[in-house]
Amino acid sequence: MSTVTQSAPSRRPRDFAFSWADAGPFLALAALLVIGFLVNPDFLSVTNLSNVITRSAFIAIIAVGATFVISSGGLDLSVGSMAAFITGITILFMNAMAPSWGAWAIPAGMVVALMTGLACGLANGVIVTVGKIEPFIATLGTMGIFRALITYMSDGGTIPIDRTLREAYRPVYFGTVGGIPIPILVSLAVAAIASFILYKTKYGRKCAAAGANEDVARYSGISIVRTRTIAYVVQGACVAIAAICYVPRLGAATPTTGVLWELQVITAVVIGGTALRGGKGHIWGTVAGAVILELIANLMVLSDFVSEYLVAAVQGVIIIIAMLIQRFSK
Amino acid sequence: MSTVTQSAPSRRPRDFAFSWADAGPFLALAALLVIGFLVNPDFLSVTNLSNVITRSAFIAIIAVGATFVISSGGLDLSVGSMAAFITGITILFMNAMAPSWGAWAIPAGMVVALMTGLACGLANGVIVTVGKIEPFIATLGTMGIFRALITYMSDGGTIPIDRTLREAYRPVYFGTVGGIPIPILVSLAVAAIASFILYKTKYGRKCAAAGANEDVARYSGISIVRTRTIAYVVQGACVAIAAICYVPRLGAATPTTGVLWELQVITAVVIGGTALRGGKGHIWGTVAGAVILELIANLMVLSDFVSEYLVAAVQGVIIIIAMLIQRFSK
Amino acid sequence: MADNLDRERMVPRDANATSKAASGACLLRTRGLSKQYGPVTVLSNVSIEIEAGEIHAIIGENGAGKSTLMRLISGYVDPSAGSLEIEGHAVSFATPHEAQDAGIVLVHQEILLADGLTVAENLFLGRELTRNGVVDDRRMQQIAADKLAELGCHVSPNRLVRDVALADRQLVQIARALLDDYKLVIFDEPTAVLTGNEVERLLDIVLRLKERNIGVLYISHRLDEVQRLADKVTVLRDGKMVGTYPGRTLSQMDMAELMVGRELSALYPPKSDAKPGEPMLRVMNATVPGYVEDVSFTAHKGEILGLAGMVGAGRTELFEGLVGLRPASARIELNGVPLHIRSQREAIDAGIGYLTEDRKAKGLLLQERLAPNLTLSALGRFHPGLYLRKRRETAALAEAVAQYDIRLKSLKVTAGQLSGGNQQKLLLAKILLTDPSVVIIDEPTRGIDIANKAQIYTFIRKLVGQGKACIVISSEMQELIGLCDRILIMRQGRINGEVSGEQMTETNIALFATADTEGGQAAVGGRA
Amino acid sequence: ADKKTVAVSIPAADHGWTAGVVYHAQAAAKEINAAFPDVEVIVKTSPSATAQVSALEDLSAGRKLDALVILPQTSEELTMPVKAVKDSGAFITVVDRGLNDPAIQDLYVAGDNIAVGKNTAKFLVEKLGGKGNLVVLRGIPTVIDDERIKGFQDGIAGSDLKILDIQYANWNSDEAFKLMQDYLAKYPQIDAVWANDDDMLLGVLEAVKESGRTDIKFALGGNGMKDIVKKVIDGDAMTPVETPYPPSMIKTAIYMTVANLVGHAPVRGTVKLDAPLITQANAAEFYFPDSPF
Ligand SMILES: Nc1ncnc2c1ncn2[C@@H]1O[C@H](COP(=O)(O)OP(=O)(O)OP(=O)(O)O)[C@@H](O)[C@H]1O
Ligand SMILES: Nc1ncnc2c1ncn2[C@@H]1O[C@H](COP(=O)(O)OP(=O)(O)OP(=O)(O)O)[C@@H](O)[C@H]1O
Ligand SMILES: O[C@@H]1[C@@H](O)[C@H](O)OC[C@H]1O
Ligand SMILES: [Mg+2]
Ligand SMILES: [Mg+2]
Repeated sequence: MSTVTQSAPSRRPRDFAFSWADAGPFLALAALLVIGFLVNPDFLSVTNLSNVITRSAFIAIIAVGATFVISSGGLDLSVGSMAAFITGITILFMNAMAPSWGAWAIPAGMVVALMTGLACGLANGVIVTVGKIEPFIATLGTMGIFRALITYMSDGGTIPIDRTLREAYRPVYFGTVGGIPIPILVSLAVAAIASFILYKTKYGRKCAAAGANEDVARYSGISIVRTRTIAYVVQGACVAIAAICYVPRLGAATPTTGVLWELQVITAVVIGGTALRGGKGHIWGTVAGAVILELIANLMVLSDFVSEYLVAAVQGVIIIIAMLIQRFSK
Repeated sequence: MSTVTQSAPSRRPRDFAFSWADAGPFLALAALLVIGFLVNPDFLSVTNLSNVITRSAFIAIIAVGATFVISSGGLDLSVGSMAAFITGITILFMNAMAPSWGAWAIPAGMVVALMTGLACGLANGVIVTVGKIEPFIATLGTMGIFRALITYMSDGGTIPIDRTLREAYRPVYFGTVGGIPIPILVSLAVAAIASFILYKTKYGRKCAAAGANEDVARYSGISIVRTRTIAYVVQGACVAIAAICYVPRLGAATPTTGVLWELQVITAVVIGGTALRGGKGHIWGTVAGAVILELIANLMVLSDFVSEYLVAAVQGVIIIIAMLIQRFSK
Repeated sequence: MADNLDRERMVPRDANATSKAASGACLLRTRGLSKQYGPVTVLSNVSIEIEAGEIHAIIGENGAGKSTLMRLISGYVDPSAGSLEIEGHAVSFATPHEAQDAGIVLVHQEILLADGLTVAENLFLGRELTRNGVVDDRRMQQIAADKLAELGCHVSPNRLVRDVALADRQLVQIARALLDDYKLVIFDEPTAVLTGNEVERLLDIVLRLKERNIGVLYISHRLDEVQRLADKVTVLRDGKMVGTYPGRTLSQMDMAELMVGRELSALYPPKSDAKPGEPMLRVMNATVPGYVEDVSFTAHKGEILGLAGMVGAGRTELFEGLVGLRPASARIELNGVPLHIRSQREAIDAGIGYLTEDRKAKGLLLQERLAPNLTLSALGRFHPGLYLRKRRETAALAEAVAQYDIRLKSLKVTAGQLSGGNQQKLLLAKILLTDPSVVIIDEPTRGIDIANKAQIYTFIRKLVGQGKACIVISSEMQELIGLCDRILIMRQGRINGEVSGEQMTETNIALFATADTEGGQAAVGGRA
Repeated sequence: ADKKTVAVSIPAADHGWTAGVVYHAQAAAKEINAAFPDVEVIVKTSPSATAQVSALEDLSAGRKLDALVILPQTSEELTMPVKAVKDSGAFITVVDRGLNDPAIQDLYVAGDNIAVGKNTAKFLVEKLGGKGNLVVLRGIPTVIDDERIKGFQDGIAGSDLKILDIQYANWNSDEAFKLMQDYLAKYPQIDAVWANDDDMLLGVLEAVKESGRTDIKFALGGNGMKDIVKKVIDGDAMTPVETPYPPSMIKTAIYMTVANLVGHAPVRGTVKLDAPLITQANAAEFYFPDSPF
C-alpha cells in the first residue's frame, strides 16, 4: 500500500518527548476542541473531557503497540479479538483463583494477561515473519481464531468477573491519582516508554529501518524477522495492558468485546502521522489520534442536530477533514 | 528501493486469459476441493459447487475492481457499504418507476446503479488522489458515509424491491444460461474484461506502474492522480455490477448489506496473488481467491467436527494455510 | 581472450603470482568463483588476489560481471562455485553483515539507503552508538557531519535521505564504509554520480586507505581514475577473467582494448561544422522555487548543448521544472510556439524528452521485465487500436537491445537484473522511444563503459544530425567538452557562463562553476 | 429550565429488529416532545457495547438525567454503567436484553424469549406428528439467543424431532441464505427449519425456494416482522405461524417511563410481553404495515 504522489517530507523526531512531526494531529485535535465547544459548551467541561480521554486510553494503548508494528512494516488486524481473548483468559483465571487467593488474584491475573498478550503477539509475529504471509491476511486469520476462542470459552455468552473481585479491581479504571484517572496515567506511561524505545534505543532504529526499506535494513545486519516479530510482541503486550484496564470498565468478556477496534487502532495510528507503508512511527501523534477518534464520537452524542442514522457519515467526514488539516499543517 | 541481487524473479502475466503467476491460488483451490471431498463427498456435488460459486460471484466481481485499486497502489475499504448504498438507491429508483414503466424499470435501475457506482468510485478516487489522503483512512471515511446514507434512506429498516418487479428480476440471480448460473457468467465476463484491460491495454500498464513505483510512473509521463482515480472508478463500476446481481437474491437493501465485505474482498485479492503494496494485479487469482473464501465457509457448514463456536478459528487457520500453499507453490 | 594480447607491457596473470610469492597469505583470495542465475552463467571461474595496502581495480564492459563478483565477495550473493580465503583461512558469508564482521565492506554501485530515514540514521544503521543503552544521536550526528565533511559533503545529518541530492547520497554511502575499520573496502563505481571536486576528494581518501594498509577493490569506468590509483588491474570480459596486470603499465587505451577485446576508435564523434540551426527550444525566466532563479537559454536545432556545474547547482531541478516534474515557472517556446507544460506527459507529447539521472528510483521499474519498461513512456505507439501489441513491443526491445548494445543473458530478465550500465542504456532507449525533438539527458553515461560511451556519443551526434536538439547535463567535464557544441555553466541556481569552441576547457568551466560571473567572464574574456 | 430529561439509549440499527427499535423510539420521542412541553426525550444509538457505555457517560456528564430508558447491547458490560446513572438519581427502565443485577432497574419491559422458542417448537411437534428432522439458525452469541434456543430445545424434548444442525447466522438474512443453502446440500431430508429471527427467515425462504426442494414442510421464524405476519395472514403453507417480539416494546417503555415523571401513578416492576403463537386467526392484531419492521 503506498500513498499519493508527493509524499511530503516528514521531519525526524528529535526528542523522545515531543517532536514537530507530531504537530499535525495536535492541530487537528485543537480544531476539534474548538468546534466541539461551539457545538456544545459542555464539551469542554472537565468531567466530559476526562471521561473521553479516559475512554480513549484503550485504543491509545493498543495503538501505541500498533505504531511499532506499522512502523516496522507490518499490520495487525487481530488486536480487537486479541483483547477479547486476553480479557476472557484473565477473568477466567482471576475467578478461579479468587476463592483461594482473594484480592491477590488480581495482580496474578494481570501477569497472566501480560503473558497471554506476549504469546498472542509472538504467534502473530512468527506467522507473519517466518511464515512470510502478508500481514493483512495472517492477522485476519488470527483475528478469526482469537474471536472464536473467546466465543468458545464463553460458550457464546459472557464471562463476568467474580463479584468478590469487582470492587477491588474497580479503581484500575475508575480510580484517580492526583486527580488524574488511572487509565490516562497508564496510557501516558505506555506512550512515554514506547517513545523511549522507538526513538532512543537501537531497537527503535531497527524498527523504522525495517519498515522504511527492508533490503537496506537487511544489508545493515538487521534481522527483519526478529525486528518485526518483536514489534508484534510489543503489540501483544500493549493489548494486554489495555485489556487489564478494560476489565473493570465492562466487568466481563464477551464474544463482541473489541469488535472493530482494529479499524479504530489503525485509524489512530495513521491520523497520528505514521505512514501505513512503514518507516518512522509517531507515538504521540498516535495518542492524539486515539483521542481525536473518541472526541468525534463524543461530539456526536453531545450534539443534537445529526440524525441518529447519519452519525457514521458525519464521523467519516470529520475523519477525512482531520486528515486534511494534518496534511495541510505539514 | 530494492536491490538487484536477491529479488526473486517475479513472473509476468503473458496472456490475459491465464498465467502461471496465478497458479498458486488455483493450487490452493484444488487442495481445498480435495479436502472438501474427503470431509464430505456432497461437497463436490454439482448443486453445492454451483451454489457456492454463484455466491462467491459478488465478492469476486467487487474483488476484480479491488485488484485495480490495489494494483495501482490504493485500497478501498468502502466497497461493502458502497454496495449497500447502490442497492438502496437502485431499489428506490426501480420502485418509483415500476408503476409507470413496468418491467422497464429494471434495466433503467441497472443504469442508475452503474451511474451511482461510478460516482461513488470517483468520489473515493478524488479524495485519495487530489486530497492526498492515505487510502485506508479516506475510504474508511467514505465507508461510514455510504453506510450512514443507506441507513438513513431505509430509516434503519429494509428497502424491499417492489413485488411487481420481483419475479421479473429474479432470473438475474437465480437464472441460468446453458445450465450456468447468471452470476457466474457475469463474474467471468467481468474478470475477462478486467484482465483484458489490466494486461492488454495502456491503462493496465499505467496501473501496475503507478503501484510499483510512483516516481518511475511519474517520470514516464503517467499521471498518478488520473490512473489511480480511474482505478477507483473501475472499482465503483464493479461494485455496481455486483449490486445489480445481488438485488434479486434477497430482494432488499438493509443497513447490514455488505457489512465486512471489504475484508473478504481484500482477502480474495491477496490470496489471489496481488501484493497489497501495489504493482502487478492478478485478476484470475482474485477470482480464485473469492471462490476459496466461500468454499471454506461452505466446508465449515458441511463438515461436522467443528463446534459452531470455533468455525471462525478454523476458517482463520485454513486461510493461513491457503496462503502458505500459495507461497510455497511459487 | 588473453591470447591475442601480445604487447609486452600487458603482463599476463602469472607475473602477478610470482611477484607476491614471498609475502605469504594475501588479504583476500578468490578461487574459481562462479555465479549462475538459472541456466545463465554471469561469472565463471574468477580467481583474484588482493593484498593489504593494495588498490586493485576491476574493469570490464557493462555486464562483464564486476558487480556480481563484488557481491559474491561481500556476502550479498552466494557463489554457485568457488571459494573465498581471508588471510589464508577459508571463509563463506551468509549475509553482508558477516562479511563486514570479517572486515569486508562494499559500497554499492546503486544507492542503497533507506530514504525515509535521516542521513545520520542511515550512516549508523545497524551499528548505532549508544550511551548507557540509549542511542547517542548527538554524537552520531557529530561524527556523521565530520565524516561527510571529509568527503566534501555538507548536507545536514538531520535531513531525510529522500531530500538530499544523488551525489550526496552516494557520499553518505561511501561514508558508511569508512566509519569502521575494515580490512578490505570495495568501491563499485563510486564516482559515477560525483563531480570533479568530490571525485578528487574520494581518490584522496582511497589513497589514504592504502596508506593505512587497507586493501581496496575499485571498480570504475573512468579509466583515468584507474590509471591514477591502481596497483593492479584485473580485467573481466563476459564473466571471465582476461587477466591481472600491474596497474601503471597500462594506458587507458590498453585497458579499453583489454576490456572489449578489439581495437577501439576515437571516443568522441567529430563535431559537425555546420552552423547551429534555428532556435528550437527557448526558455525564458525559468524559476524553480528553492533551486533555480530566472534562467534563460536557447537550444538550437542540430546542436548539442551541455550543462555543467557543481553538485547542487540546480541543473537537475531546472529541467525537472521545465518538463513539469516539479513546481516551476517559465516561458517556453518550441520552434517559436509557446508551450504550457504542466506535466511530464505534456512535455513528452510536445516533443521534449527528459532522461532522469536517478535510473534506479525514477527511471525503471526494477521488478518488471524489459519490454514494459522500454515502452512505458510511449505506450501509445504500441496501442494502435483496442489493445497493446506485444509483438511490436518485443520487436522494439530487440531493436533497442541491438541499437544500444544492451548486454543481457536472457530477454526474460527484469530491469533490476541488468547490470548498472545496461540499465542506463535501457533508460536511454526508453526516452528515445517517445521520439522527442528536444532530448534532455541528465548524466547520459553514468556507469557506462568506455566502448558504449563512444556508441552513445555517436548516437547523440546522430540525433542532432537528424534535426533534433540535445541537451546534455553532465558532471564529467571531459564528456561535455568532447561531445558538446556549446556549454552553459550553472552556479547556485543561475547560469553563470557559457563557453563554446576553443573556450571549452576544463579550466574555463571550473571557473564559471565556482567563481561568480564577473571573475569567470574576465578570465575567459567575455561570453562567446 | 425545570424540564425533565429522559435519555433513551439503544443499539444502532444493525438489523431489522433493532431498526424497528430505533424507529419506535424516535416516534415516541417526537410524540412526547410535542405533547409534554416540560419533558425532553433524547434518543441516542450506539453501534457496540463499548460505545453504549461511552454514550451513557456522555449523556450523564452533560446534563442531569431524570430517567434512562435503555436497551443494553449486552447485559454484563452495561450493568455497572447503568448503575452509575441510577446512583445519580435517575429512574431506570430496562428493555429487552436485561442487566445482570435486576435491583438496578425500576421498570423492566421485555419479550418472552423462552416462549418464542418453546411455542414454535410445540407447533412443530404437533404438526410433524412428533417426528422429523430439523435444522436451526441462531443469531449472535447473546443471552437472548441462548434463551430462544433453550426454549426451543425444551419444547421438542420428549418428541422424536431431531435437530440435525444448529449454527450462527448472526440475525442476518444474507448469511442465513448461505447457511440454508449449505444445510440443503448437507441433508437430503429436512422436515422443518427454524430461524430464531425473521431477518434470517427471509434468507432461509429464498434458499428453499431456489433449491426447489419439496421435503421442507415448515420454515418458521420469530419476531413479528410485518412481511412474515403478512404471510401468516395470507395462509402461507410453509410459514403458517409466527411469534411476536415487537420492537415497539421500546415505545411502551418510554411512555411508561414518562408517565412516571409527569403522572401521579408510579409504574414500577416488570412488564413481560407475551409471545403467543400468531396464527391466521389472530394475525391481523400483530400486523403494522407502516412500521419499518
Ligand atoms: N539476479 C540476476 N538474475 C539474472 N541475471 C543477473 C542477475 N543479476 C545480474 N545478472 C546479470 O549478470 C550480468 C553481470 O552483471 P553485473 O552487474 O555483474 O555487471 P557489471 O560488470 O557490474 O556491469 P556494469 O558496469 O554495467 O555495472 C549481467 O548480464 C546481468 O544482467
Ligand atoms: N541552497 C541549497 N541549500 C542546501 N542544499 C541545496 C541547496 N541547493 C541545492 N541543494 C541540494 O542539492 C540538490 C540539488 O542538486 P541537483 O542534483 O539538483 O544539482 P545538479 O546541478 O543537477 O547536480 P548533479 O550534478 O548532482 O546532478 C538539492 O536536492 C539539495 O539537496
Ligand atoms: O436484537 C435482537 C433481535 O434481533 C432478536 O430477534 O430479538 C431480540 C433482540 O434483542
Ligand atoms: Mg556493476
Ligand atoms: Mg543532477
